[in-house]
Amino acid sequence: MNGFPGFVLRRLAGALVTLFVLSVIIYVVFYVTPGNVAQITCGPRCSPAQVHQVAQQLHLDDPLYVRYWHFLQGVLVGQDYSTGTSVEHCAAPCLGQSYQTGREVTDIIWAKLPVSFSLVLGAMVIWLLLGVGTGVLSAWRRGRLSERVLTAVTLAGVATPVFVIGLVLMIVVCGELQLLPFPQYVNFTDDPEQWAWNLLLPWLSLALIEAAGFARLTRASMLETLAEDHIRTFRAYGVSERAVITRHALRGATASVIALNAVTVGSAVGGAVLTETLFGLPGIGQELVRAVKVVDLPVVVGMVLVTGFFVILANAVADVLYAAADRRVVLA
Amino acid sequence: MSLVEVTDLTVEFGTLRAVDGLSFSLAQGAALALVGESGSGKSTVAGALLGLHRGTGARVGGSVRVAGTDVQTASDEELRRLRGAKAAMVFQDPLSSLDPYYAIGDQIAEVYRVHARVTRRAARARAVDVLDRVGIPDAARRARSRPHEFSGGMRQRALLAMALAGEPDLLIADEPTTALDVTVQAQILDLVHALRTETGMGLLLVTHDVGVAAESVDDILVMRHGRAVERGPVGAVLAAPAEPYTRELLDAVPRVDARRTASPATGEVVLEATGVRREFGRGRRAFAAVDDVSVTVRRGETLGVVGESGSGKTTLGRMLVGLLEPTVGEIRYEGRPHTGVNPAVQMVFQDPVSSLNPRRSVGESIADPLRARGERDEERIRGRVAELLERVGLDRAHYDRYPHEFSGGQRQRVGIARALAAEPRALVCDEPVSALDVTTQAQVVALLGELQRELGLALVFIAHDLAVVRQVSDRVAVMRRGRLVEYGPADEVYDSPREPYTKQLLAAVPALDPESAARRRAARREPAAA
Amino acid sequence: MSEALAAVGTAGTDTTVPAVPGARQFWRRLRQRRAALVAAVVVALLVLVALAAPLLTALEGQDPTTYHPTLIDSARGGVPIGSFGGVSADHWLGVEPQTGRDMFARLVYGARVSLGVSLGATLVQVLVGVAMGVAAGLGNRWVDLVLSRITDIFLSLPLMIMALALLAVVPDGFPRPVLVALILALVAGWSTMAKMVRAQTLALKNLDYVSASRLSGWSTWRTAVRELLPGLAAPVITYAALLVPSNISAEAALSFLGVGVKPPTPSWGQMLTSADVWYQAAPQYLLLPALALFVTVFAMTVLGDGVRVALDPRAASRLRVGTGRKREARARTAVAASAPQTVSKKEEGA
Amino acid sequence: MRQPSVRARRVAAASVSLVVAAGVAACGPEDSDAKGSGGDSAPHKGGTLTILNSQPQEDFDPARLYTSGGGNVPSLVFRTLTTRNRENGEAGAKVVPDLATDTGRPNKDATVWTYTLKKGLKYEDGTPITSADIKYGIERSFAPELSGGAPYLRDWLAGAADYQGPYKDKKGLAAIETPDERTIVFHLNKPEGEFPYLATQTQFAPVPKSKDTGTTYESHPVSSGPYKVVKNENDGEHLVLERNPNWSAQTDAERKAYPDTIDVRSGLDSSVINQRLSASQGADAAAVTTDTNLGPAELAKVSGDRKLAARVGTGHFGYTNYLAFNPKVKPFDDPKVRQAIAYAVDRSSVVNAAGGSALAEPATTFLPNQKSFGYTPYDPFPAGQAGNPAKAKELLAQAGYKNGLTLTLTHSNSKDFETSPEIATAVQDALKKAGITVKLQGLEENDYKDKIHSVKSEPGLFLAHWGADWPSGGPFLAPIFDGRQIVKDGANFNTGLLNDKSVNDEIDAINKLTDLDAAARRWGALDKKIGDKALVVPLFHPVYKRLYGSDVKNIVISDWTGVLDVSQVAVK
Repeated sequence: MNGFPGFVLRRLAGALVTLFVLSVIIYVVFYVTPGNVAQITCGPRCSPAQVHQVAQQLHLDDPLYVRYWHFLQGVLVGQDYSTGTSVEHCAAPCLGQSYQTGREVTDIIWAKLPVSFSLVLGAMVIWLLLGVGTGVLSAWRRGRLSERVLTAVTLAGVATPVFVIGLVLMIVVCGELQLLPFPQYVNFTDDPEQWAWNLLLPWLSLALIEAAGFARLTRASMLETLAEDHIRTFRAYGVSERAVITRHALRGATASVIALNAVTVGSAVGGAVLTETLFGLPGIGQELVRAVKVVDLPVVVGMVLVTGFFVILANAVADVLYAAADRRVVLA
Repeated sequence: MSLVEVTDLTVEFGTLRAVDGLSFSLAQGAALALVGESGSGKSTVAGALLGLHRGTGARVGGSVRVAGTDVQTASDEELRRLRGAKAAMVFQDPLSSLDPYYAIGDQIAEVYRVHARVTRRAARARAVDVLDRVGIPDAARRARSRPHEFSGGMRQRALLAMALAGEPDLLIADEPTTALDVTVQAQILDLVHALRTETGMGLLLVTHDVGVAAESVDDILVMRHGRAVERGPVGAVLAAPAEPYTRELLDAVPRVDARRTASPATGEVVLEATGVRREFGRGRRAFAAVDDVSVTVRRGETLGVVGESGSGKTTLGRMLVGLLEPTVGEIRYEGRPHTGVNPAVQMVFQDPVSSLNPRRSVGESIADPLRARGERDEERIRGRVAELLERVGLDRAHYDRYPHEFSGGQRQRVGIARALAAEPRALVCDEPVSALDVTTQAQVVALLGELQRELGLALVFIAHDLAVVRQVSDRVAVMRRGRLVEYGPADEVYDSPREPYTKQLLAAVPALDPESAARRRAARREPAAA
Repeated sequence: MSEALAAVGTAGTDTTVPAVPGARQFWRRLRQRRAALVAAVVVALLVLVALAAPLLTALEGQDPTTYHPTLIDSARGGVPIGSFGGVSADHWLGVEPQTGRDMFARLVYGARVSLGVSLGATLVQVLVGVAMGVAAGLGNRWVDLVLSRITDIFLSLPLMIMALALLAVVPDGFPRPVLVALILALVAGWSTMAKMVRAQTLALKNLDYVSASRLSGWSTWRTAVRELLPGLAAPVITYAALLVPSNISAEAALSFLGVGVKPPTPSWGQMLTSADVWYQAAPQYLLLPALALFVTVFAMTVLGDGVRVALDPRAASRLRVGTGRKREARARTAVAASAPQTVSKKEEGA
Repeated sequence: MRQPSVRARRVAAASVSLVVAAGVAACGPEDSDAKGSGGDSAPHKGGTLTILNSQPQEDFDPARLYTSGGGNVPSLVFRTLTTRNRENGEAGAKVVPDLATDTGRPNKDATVWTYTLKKGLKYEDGTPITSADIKYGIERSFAPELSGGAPYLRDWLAGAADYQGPYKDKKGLAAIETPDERTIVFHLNKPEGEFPYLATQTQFAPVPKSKDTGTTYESHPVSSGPYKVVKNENDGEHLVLERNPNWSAQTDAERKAYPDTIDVRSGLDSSVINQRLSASQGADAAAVTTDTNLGPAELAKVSGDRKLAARVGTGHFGYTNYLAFNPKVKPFDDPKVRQAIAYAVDRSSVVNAAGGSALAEPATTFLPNQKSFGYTPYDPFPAGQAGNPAKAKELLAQAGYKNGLTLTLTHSNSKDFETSPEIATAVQDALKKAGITVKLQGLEENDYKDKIHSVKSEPGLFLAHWGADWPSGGPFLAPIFDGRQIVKDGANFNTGLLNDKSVNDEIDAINKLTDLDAAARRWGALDKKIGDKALVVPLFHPVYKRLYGSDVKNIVISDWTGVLDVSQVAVK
């Protein structure tokens, strides 16, 4: 297989293998993790008999491989489950039901994804503006005071954990200055304006962490580009310094910035745990931490598969974009 | 008033004086070549004409006037008006001299709009126009291509188009053909010549290749260590050099018509390739870099392999030493099929920079084959390495030096010493001198010849330079697109080539004599027209 | 997986040109960069502080675990009594709210954990990443495929989640800082390093001097160690300098999730975690560890940059973004005045 | 045991228990402000009350909820046979009728309890509430699909031990009779004088069988209370409750239901909740929280601001944090060692670690310091405020540890402050003075729970805590000290493994009493008697301080839940 379709197919096959192994790893790890799932689900004061009933109900007594087989079956052909009063069908790809709430994992994922996306995509705009802007400025103004200040600011972003930045931002901006309401997730479809206002601080906090990476990358690639021969060509033809920087040097940095961006977005969809927790955004990351703590295995597996999927997708997208942006690269 | 007036130009980088009191002038429409080896400061002069040293920390003294602009005192704005509009520059490496991310037409349009207040659309039309003039077929469509979609020659044409766009009075060409194949080089030189006659612009050609200068200019200025050594009409200087350095330079240039003193090519066959084919890539993207090639090398004999880029000569060389396995066919060493590397078959690489590990002393690099063979006695190793260093013309005491402390020629000698350490019976030299200055080239070639005679080595000499190959080879294999085009005794191939491709190659080699150069240019034009 | 990612990892370093001219040059170049030198001194000081923590606290006469209930106002949530968080001759940087433990002692002991964990994790990431990357780069198609797939899987594992799960699995007796470092290192970080190293290896293994080593008769393994590893130093060090701060942050994040190093062992991340709510009532409690963290990350980054530049001789010329760069650089190195005329290498086939 | 979420420090996600902190509340008798701010004028009806919580109302099925007194938010939707008295302080610890006309009519030995429903009770859809619905609601709670509630129904109802709920067992529970639509009779397997307390739990809320949808019922449970669920997003992360038109104040003396709408937002970080309440900006002015306390840092800030301090409600919920021993593990088999540790403990350090004197009160009794529990002050091993290391050393020497000893203290790594590392380090620091070297064994929350609640793996010394299911000594002492409640193959809470006949007999005797005041006094006496055995070292009782928005009026904080009662508040 060659060319773009071949590339997509190879990536897809690779992704499936990766996701499969990922689900096995999660099953095994959480199998050996302490925590009596049935007891946790049943409640702390449940009697052994009751715990046993719950374990049966959730198939927790089956051997690991049987449980995993059920999971696979659900993914491939779907499965039926009982709500007590009726039997429901969970269509393939069915990731099972939460031990805790009985909700279908796919439903939970669909509910959480928009939140995580809202957070990450908005933050992306800010980190790109901030990071690339800083990078351009610091490549341009190398060694000057403005560059050092900017670099220090972005580094402070890396150095300070998000929960500190976020909380201090909230205390100052929402509490003391009362410039913004305390963030509270609003669906984009309900009220786009409120959606944006409420997410502004989470966006900023998340973006501040990532911006420094983009600043560094932009600066490094721009300096690399500026040292290249074609820059000399344009200077030798009287093209102004501004045009050289913005048109040529920055263009040289775009491929790697786009690639880093795709990868960052991919990992942040499920990885912005702390930001989601701090700001109370009901996204994938927050749900994952909750599920891990109560050993809600179906939810954990489902969420990890989703986040893993996005990481893999992001890497593939990064490659495609990188190749598209830098036509010299051939997809392999 | 002359187009260029350089008086007492000095350029210093830190403590290094790259250009030292150089003066010259160039009349409207005239052509001057700055010729010199690396480090002679010739490119620095070219840059100084456009004020490119401004803001780089280099100290520039003397005065430079180009097309009425005093480059030294001009404001940034005035300098920008000079660049591209009155004097345009063409650089050595056409690939890296163009922005890989933009279409070629757009890049030309961009620089055109710096000087001409025209609309974007008009600038694009202009770009297509000049691309067409430099001979890019289907210019309107190709203007939308990016540099990597162009071949090397087309890129250099595009750079020339960029220079033409602003209708400059002066074209500064800095090694414009160095990175190109010989046939392409001829085409570009022809194009420059044609454009000059057409537009009447002046030309300042910077080159290390006397042959290129001979083809292109009226006057020549030979530079060394930042100073002018000799200057005058190109015919006169080349025919009767006044200065010893000029003479030395000219003598070192290999001539394609010089016969080689016969060598006793009678030994047994050391290395043999039979019907080898090597593919790269898989599936539909697979292509054969070398296809059905059979060659033999005998003891004490030199096989020259010539070809342009992409001809498969390096792949063939790597198969011969066992760094690559043939897909089809086999490599025989002393009659027996052999796979994998073999200390008895060594290689000398093209790039003296990348062929030595910069982090290891040269002595250690040379000692590698000894140690790999199991030698443990440090004293014996040092002794043998010292001997080898001496043998290749270096100092015994250089054992502990690092590669960067050596010049290119010296590094190539180290590479040869390392190959010799393995006590090889065959030596494959892949473009061993193409990265070297001509004078150095001659020395390395001489060393190889000496070693061959002394040790009875079977040599494979791979190069793109037909003249060098002729100088060293007993037999010659001409390759093109992976296949053997012509294969036979050197004199036969060079003096009475059978294949049209060989003829074409030979016709493209620049001649040192301007008159014969003009003749050959005319000859080249005929088949092109036909 | 992502070649682009690998490219990102190497941005700012050089992919193919081997350029390190030996240790002496390296140190000379590093010394020329004042900022890097200052950063190196700062990092050295931090490491020294961490190593000498018991001495420093003995000098102050405090230790990081003793409670001082009398120095805090119990009725007001345990806010330190006195100005600047209870700064006094006995407590140089004041005391911690709620417990009255000595801030200076906790800060210097915290340096041990934070630096130890981040440097240790970085070390493991480098070792594993380089081993995997080199093996994938040098191995045949199948080795490459399998190793790359493994790398992908680890790249997709969510760090926080695996940390939460794994920290619960491992027996309590295992030294916690070591465990945290290992989890940081093994779950995350190394995979990107491996990708980058693989890309570098693929580029380096076709270099002539690597071929020459093979022609000398050395085995692939020996060639890898002698010829490849030194060439990987520059990009690896550069990337490692980026990993250190991210490991420090990750340690802090684990503390936030309640699975970092265990009390009473102090770490900066843990201090920050408990301090953020005190931002209004006892600001110095938050500011001190935040400052320590910032200084560390800043110094590490500047040092990393300096090392990268010092390792890359071309970078010296990059300092000035002008034309004539090549000539200038060439002029500097062309001591013997016979530097090569660079002819672009005519690549054939491969 | 209820696990109220007394979260001073934030915990990243759900604090592991299933139990949602819906109904933690107890009173603020010494906080006169609490009542004062309630208002001089009549409370305003209407408006929207916002509830900012950290724990989502994941379980909203009355069968699955584990509440004390019916919970806070659930109590707005579910009415139960009895309920807690919605009054400030001590009075709030009493049981009062809700759906029923009285708190229950026992037979002579308190093994049969009969209730009669009020007239005119309706669901949100207007259909009448019948006694069969209450029976069905209780039966549902036995289904393994809907597990999660308190254990008492299974333990107390005759023949209920193996019942698996109405989905598997269509015959139903014979122990509950519904002779007519308004009468319901419970048959217990032993005397239980505190049955009226149990009848406050949400399992006693009616569930119409025709509307039961099993595990999905919780997304829209049918309301019998003043509000109905109109929105339930993300498993209770965002709930909107609106007035239930079919609820009548005439049949409900307890719930005031002033606001028209209740908007519950959860999944919030606890420090953010407190920041929002203190800023009290926009809709947050009419906001309260039902699960987030002020932490020490916030308290430090609030105490410096009189305006803010006036918006703090203080309450006490029956709760004790203690050091627990496993006397089967050496050296804790020696009472002298246990006593030495009790003497060595520095309660002021522990209190500081728990947030300072405003957020924790030093405890020497196992029972909470409230009258309804029968609180009887005692201190068998007086350690004073800062501990008595000298006495401890003396006891250790008697026990044969002249040169001190080394112990391991097991605790949870969860940052919930009750069992947190901070408390453990405070204990560690205090015992050091008595020559005891304490090694800390911090476990992940699940691991910690598995270990301390398993007879097989129970550590020798660990941090533990216990909260009241209702404000009485019964559910506080029996699970911990009743020898017949030792569970060998499951979750065991009698961590001292005490099986003392005299204690068991006294528990049985008190359970027979239907005079709850008399029972309380005897619980107090029993607590003192057990306290002498030094099986636990009580450390502190937490104090709940919670901010509420500036527009929130009519603050009622009972001793039952310790937090302000959302059914009572009005918003301006």
